[in-house]
Amino acid sequence: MPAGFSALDFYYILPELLLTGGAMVVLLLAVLTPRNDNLLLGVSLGTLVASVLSVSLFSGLDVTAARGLLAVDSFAAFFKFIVLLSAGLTMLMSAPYLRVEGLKAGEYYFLILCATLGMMFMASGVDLITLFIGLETMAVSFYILAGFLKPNPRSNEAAVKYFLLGAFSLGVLLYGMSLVYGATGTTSLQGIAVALSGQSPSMVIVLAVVLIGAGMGFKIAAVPFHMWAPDVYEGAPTPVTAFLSVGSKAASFAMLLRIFVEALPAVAADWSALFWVLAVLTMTLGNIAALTQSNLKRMLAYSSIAHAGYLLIGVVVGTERGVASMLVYLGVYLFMQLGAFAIVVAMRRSDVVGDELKDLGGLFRRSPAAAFMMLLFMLSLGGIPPTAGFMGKVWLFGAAVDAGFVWLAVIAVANSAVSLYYYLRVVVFMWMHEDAQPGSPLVFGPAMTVALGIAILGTVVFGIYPQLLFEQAQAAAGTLEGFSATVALR
Amino acid sequence: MMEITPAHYTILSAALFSVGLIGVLVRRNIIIIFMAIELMLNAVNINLVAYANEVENLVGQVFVVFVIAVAAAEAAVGLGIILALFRNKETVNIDEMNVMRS
Amino acid sequence: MAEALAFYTLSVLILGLAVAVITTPNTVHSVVFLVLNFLCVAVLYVFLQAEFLAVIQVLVYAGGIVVLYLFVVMLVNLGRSPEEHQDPRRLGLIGLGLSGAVLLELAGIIAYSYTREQSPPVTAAQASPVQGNIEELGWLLYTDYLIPFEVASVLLLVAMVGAIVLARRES
Amino acid sequence: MSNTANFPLLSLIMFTPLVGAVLLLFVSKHSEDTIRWIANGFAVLGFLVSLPLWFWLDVATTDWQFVEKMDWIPSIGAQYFVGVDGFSSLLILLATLMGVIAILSSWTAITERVKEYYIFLLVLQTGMIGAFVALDFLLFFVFWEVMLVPMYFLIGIWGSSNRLYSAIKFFLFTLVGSVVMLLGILAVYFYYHEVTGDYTFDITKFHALNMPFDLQWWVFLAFFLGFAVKVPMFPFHTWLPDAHTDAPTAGSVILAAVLLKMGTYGFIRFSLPILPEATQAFVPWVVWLSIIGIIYGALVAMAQRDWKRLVAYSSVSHMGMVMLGMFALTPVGVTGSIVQQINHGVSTGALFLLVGVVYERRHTREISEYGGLSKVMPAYAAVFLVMTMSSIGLPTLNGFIGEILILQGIFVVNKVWAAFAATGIVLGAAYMLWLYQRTMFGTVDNPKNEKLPDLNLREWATFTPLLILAVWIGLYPKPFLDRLDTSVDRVMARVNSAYMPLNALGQGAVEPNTPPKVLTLEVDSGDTARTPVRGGAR
Amino acid sequence: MDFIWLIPLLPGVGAAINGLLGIRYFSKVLAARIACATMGAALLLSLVAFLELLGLEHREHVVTLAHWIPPIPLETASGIGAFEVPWAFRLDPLSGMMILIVTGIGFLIHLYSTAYMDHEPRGGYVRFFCYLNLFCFFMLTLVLGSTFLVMFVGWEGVGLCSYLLIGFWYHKQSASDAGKKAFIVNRIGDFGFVLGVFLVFYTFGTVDFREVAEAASHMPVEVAGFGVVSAICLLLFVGAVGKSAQIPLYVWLPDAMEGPTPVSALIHAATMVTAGVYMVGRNAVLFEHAPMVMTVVATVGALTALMAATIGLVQTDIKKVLAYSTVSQLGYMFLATGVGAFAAGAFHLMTHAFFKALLFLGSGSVIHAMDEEQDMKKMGGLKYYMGTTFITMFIGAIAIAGVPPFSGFFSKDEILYRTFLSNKWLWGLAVVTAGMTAFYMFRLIFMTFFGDYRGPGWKHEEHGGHAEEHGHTWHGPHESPRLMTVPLMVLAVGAFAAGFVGVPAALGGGNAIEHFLEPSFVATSASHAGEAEHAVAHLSHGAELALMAFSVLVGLAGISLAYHLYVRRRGQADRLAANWSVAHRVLLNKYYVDEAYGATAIDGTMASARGLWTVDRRVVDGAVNGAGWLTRALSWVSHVLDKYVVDGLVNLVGWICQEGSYLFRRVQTGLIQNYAVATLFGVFAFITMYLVARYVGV
Repeated sequence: MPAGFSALDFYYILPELLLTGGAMVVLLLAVLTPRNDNLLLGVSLGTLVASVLSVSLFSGLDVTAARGLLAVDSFAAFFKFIVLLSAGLTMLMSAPYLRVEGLKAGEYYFLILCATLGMMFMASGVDLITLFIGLETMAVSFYILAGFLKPNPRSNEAAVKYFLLGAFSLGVLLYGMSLVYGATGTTSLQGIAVALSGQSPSMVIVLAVVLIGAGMGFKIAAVPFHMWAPDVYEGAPTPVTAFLSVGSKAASFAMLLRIFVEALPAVAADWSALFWVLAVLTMTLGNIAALTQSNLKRMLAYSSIAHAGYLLIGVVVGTERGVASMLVYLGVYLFMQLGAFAIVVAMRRSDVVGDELKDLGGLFRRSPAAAFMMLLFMLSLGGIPPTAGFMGKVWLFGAAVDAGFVWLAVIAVANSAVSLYYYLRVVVFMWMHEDAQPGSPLVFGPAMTVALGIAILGTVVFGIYPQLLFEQAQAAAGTLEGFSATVALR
Repeated sequence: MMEITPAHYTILSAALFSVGLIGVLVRRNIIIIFMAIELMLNAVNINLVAYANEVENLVGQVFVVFVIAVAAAEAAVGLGIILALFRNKETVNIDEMNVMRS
Repeated sequence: MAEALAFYTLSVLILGLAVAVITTPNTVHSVVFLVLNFLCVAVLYVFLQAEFLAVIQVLVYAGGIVVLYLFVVMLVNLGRSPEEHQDPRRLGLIGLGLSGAVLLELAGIIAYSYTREQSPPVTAAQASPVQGNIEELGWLLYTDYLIPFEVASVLLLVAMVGAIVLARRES
Repeated sequence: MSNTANFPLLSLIMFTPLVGAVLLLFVSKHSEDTIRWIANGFAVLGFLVSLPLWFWLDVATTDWQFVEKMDWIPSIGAQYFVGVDGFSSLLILLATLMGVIAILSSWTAITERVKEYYIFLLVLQTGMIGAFVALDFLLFFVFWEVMLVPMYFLIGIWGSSNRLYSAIKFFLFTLVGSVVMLLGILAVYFYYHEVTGDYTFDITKFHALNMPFDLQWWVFLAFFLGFAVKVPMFPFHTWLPDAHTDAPTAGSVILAAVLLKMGTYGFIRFSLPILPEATQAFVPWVVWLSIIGIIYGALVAMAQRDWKRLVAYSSVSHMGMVMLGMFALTPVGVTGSIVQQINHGVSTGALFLLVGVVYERRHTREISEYGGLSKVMPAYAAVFLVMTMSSIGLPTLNGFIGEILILQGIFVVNKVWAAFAATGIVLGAAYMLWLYQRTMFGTVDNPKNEKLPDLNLREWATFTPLLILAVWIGLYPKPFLDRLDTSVDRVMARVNSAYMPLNALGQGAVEPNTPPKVLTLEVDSGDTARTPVRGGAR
Repeated sequence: MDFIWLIPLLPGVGAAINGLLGIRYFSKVLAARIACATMGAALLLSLVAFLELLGLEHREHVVTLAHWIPPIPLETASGIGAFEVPWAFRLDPLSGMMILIVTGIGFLIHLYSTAYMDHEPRGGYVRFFCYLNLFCFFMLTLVLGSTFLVMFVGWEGVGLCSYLLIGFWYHKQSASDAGKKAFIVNRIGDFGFVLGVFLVFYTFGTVDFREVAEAASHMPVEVAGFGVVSAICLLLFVGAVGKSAQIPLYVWLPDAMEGPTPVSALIHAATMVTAGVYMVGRNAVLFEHAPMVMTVVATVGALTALMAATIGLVQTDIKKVLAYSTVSQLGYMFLATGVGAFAAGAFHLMTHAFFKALLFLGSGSVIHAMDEEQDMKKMGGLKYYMGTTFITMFIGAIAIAGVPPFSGFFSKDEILYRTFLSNKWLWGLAVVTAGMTAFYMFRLIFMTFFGDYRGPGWKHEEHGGHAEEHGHTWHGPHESPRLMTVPLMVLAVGAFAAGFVGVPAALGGGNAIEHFLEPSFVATSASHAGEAEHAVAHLSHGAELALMAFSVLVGLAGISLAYHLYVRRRGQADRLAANWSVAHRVLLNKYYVDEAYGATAIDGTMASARGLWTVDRRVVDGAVNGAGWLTRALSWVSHVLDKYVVDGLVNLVGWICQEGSYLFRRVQTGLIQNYAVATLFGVFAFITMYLVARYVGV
């Protein structure tokens, strides 16, 4: 162990270590017992659970570890919960999918765990290098996962698109980071904030803001950096799409918040304006483009773009309330989006792809439970009470109103109305159309049942009693703000 | 003009970055596009190294190490993807990859 | 003066080779130009007192990555040129124009910043227990940046697994 | 607060239908009659448990009654806070009654997907009641939006030809309005926090809040959009004819009788008392929109060939009248407005039921398809006549009381407005009588109409309560008017101090500069005894 | 006397019983009995009440049952008052007289109807009685109501019943059209009425007649200007115009003859249409304070009287003649009230109720006898077949023609006298009208009962053929059954004798009715209004008698002219109209004073009458229909507006969204490099945005 490093540093990264270890075990098991899917799933889930438990060990803590490269605070914990939960749900819904598609579970779960690992570093990193390496770990995993259906040209294409554009945007992001480093001489977020405080921001920093914004905008699929998203979402294996749209997005938002709120408060006015435009463009284009989609995954892709737009409101606002409401929204988004994708996964059977809107036709007759759950997810995505999506929207828009971004709130509100049009189209297909195929009713395996159960539980419970989520989000946002506040004091 | 400042390196880097950009945007061979992306990453590296030199700490260089590592990882994965794609479509022309659109 | 001369020579080489990379119709030529480009960059690193980087630039890039490229180029060698088919909707020219515009903006802002604005604050070099670039870098990597370093190793593992998964021919 | 009695009456009323809905989930969808019996049973039960609202309501007190209050989302200050006054108790009773009627009227009309149908109706019922009892703004909004979904399904699944379009139109229109309203709610919420340091959605506290005019102005606009779409006021009404026309009978009945009242309820409960100055400033605008609505709705109704659409447009006209009375900002006008809300529920609800009766028999709503029904369905014609007369405000029937109060209330404010509005009396008679003539009078030209059976016992059961109500309110509205006394006072105290001296209700107004501590004490002092305001007056 | 609320309620109960149970279950006889019994009871109660009223010193009794609308605070002209409406009924001389008329004539007509409507199937029969009872309920509420709004209950209610009864034979398009027209035109009047009521409340803070009168009596008479009282009166008068079929809202009444004849007699002659007159009389104090409106009332009355009379001259439908006659007579009543002779108006109201009900019932008897034939051209000589009907109708005609000592003479003469005192021009119009009235009434009598039988079918049948033109066998004109003739006889007695309650002083009478009614027309506490009435100038008895004689002469002239044209020289009128015979033109010229029209006067009158009839049909009615058409057109325009503009805007937004969606889909080309270009464009745009913001300074 090198000097200056203590065991404590490794203690603080216990969740990550557990995750890494678990991933290695999964990889080994994949070689040793390649066809034992259930075991692999069990080990992977166990890893996640262990990780979750170890994350909760540090609840309430607000320290930096690993020589100031990682923060162990409520903000990180919140995002770690989110990404771990989304990874878990993704795995649960993957189990039947992998069977239908005949995919190798070992590598798949390994990659998911590694992606999760990357996300966790994105959530807790407080240094550009940590954040960057976490981002890449996640991204590379996803490049592979997107192309996991090798015989499927769509999956290939999705992988190519995601990969090329991801690499391209990585270049842009890194260029921005290099400019920041050049201007401040450090990669530590705290250091950057200190270096920038008390001077008028130079144009180089603004340039860096734009470039980093573009790079992060790519990851969260903000318009106009979103164009990969629909194609990739459509082509990638459905559970991967789900994970991409939730886990990757959440982690990217964590990183985005870390960079902009913690490192660049000096140019807050500039990036706030940038994200204002991005938010408006993203939600509007996302929603409008979703209106006429006939492919369910593609529609959900646009919907997820639109949701990124809503989430950006929290960034624009930039206040503690804004961040908190954004976290709340991410929390509920996790359940509803994954739930919706879980239904799409469940539609996939050996003979049916099930991701076209018309495949949902008459779903109500085939499987009332699935139709009902999908209804709840759609309503939640549209922000109709008593689902969690409503509570999320209320707080997000409320934060905007509170901070005086009334027009942003109005645009968001109008957008959420537009969005209901296509969410309701899904409902129309399920409930008011005739059977697409008079197939047998949908069968949920145990894993899928658990996944859907968790998703629906989250969607409904947080819709009716969101107190828990609110508390956690507020605490998390508090630590993020507190960090930058201490910077300001120094 | 004769004194080489970090600005010179930065502008070189910007130019290299732009060449990379152009390569990404205009070529149709995926492999070449990928190489153009490597050029962009190199531009970043030049930047980082130049700044590290200027601010007299090595963080920039550490950063470059990671960038190179990432570039290597991406190259491996990217080329794997290209191979998988090629098996299916018998092409590396990027314009033929638009099964999914609108 | 010599520094300037070397810089400009290298710059011309780097940019020229880069342009060659993206303009050569032949993929193999392109790869060769890329290697040369990387080598020139490595030389530039030496000028910037980053000897370790220069070394890994040669080892990793020129030695590793580019060889990988060559393999792939060989593997996917096709009968027909990859550039044969062109989609009419592609926005190549606009991309060219935008790249140029962005370059102008980048260069303009940087030049302007360095001439008009104060130079960025220079943080004092961290007191480091070792001397020499390579040692110092090694020290940093294995102390302060140990965790990212470990993560990078995971990343490389992921890439390895991924490459195998993707490139493996299904039986 | 009186009438608490440690018994969660309001929750019981609210959740009884929901319990029914949940119960229905576990009934096999093939045993349709069981489903019908359960649904009807729970609807009746829901009505019965709401009856204490009529008998136990203390008409003299200005306090909120049957209050239940507990924390819901403490971190944002939202509470489960419900309670009623005379106004909302009447609307709840209307909702529970119309629920019974709507569910009963569907017995034979709905033969497909029976189970879901009743589940949606019952959920809708809960949503409506919840919105009427909520005294927490967020809670209100939740229920307000919850209503959309079942209604959407009712129209979209069991509706007629153009149902999908109508359903989505209904949904989106209402939604757009309500989300903008949500922004207004949030603005009030944050302003309250700014002034007092407390986060709360407590309406009773908002009722004592004095906001600066500029903010009020904007918030009013936001509320207005939300409520006006629901009312619906011209020019936000276009969803209504479509929704009504394509909805199944029970849906139309509920929509007309209760759902539209949400908008007017919102105005009286929220816009007027929370935003008094803005309300006053907007009076001319709203009044003119209402007048346009009255005349325009009537004129468009006249041009309709579709029976249901005609009734739907008549709703636009009538609700214009309701809005007009409200924005007279006089006790008589507001009272009239509330009475007219109930009247509209009774008479238009009945008219939709009536259309449903023949639609079920003939499956067409084209007026030209009918004619001479008096001959074949005399009882039907008689009921239709009474409801037509109720709708056009014939004295001794309910519509008259509302109209006369509204017009008198607005007359003392502005004679020109009253004169314009009163033209609605003439136009209303014109289109309703013409409809009556075209459908009921003349010879039975259409052979399909010759054998139509007259009202059966079940249909009588749906109409009887409405007929009784129509006559009761027409002849002896005093019990209803008495209940509205304090509710109207509460509004008047805020918007029109000419009638109620400020703070007559004992509510300390929140001044922007008052220190938070003192203020919260004062605002919270809801339990202190308050003197009845115009004790001697009635 | 606290039972007076029972008077309206009894027929109401009858209607409720028949309506709820009768239509389905009762036999004809039972239903008729219930209806007649309730009406009879109401009549008895009315008589009792009336007698008790005579014994009261103040001649007034108010019964308040309950609060209808409890007090609610509302701003008035004098501060915040309380809007409050009790269910209150008031018996005073005017309403006392009215309830007697309504219950009395109503009862007779009930009786009459039991026979007249016998052809109806059971359901319709019971329904008819239900409506009739309901009408009486509302009419009695109208007259007994102690506040404007209770009166309005009756006011609208009778409109409803009128609607239902006109459209009783709803399968006839014309009948249902007429019913609808009646209701809607009435509603136009009501529009004015309610606004008037609102203004009353705003001005006086109450809607109670007595309190309003009290308050009004303290206000100055608006001689010079058009003040608030004038506005109230004008608005109320609009209501009266609608209800009592005056210019320009009279158009519904002739059409209303589509209803069964007893209905015409009861509603459209004796009771409902007089509600306007009653209402103006009820608010005498108010109107007296608005002299300008009084002038308007008188003028409208006189013009209506004249115009309707001229139209009546040429009608051949027996009921239409009577209808125009009713309009004309109502004009008379308004003329009376307009010149301040409220008592005279009420007096005429009463006598008119008798003779017009008589005439209508008689015509009903005739129609009944002629098997639903209403065209007088197809009648004639009926006096040989139906003596009772003939005699009673003849009495009615004499009464309306103003021949002493029949009732019409006294009431009409009182009006003429008071008009003469007030306005000579109006008097002139009134006299002309009186002459015409006599003419057309006797034209009716002569055409119907005198001369040869001109009817169809039956003669043919008598000669052996057995025509089955109608559903049932018709055995030729015949006297109606006893149940119909008895009411005729009773009414004939009334038509003869009713005038004796108002014998003027000039003829040695005491004008009892005027003194009896007077308390109703003054405010109790303030006598100066009453004084104003007393201050009306008087003519000497001699002059009064001369006027009387003149009007009688005019009436007789009319009768003789009719006799001349329709009996002595039968067919002359037709030939006149056809050939424009010079001789008769000269003869007839004497009737009219206008020398300028010379030889063509009667023809001109005829022509103008016909023209007016045309005008009435085409223009006035046309205007009404035109207004209807305009409304429809407007409604269609609104409909189109709603569909394409208001809704169109909404759909436009949807369309834009959708097109936008397609546009974005087109951008989504699937080409990776285009996506990269978009990204780059984003970067470029943002950098440019900041550059512009920073260095250009936006």
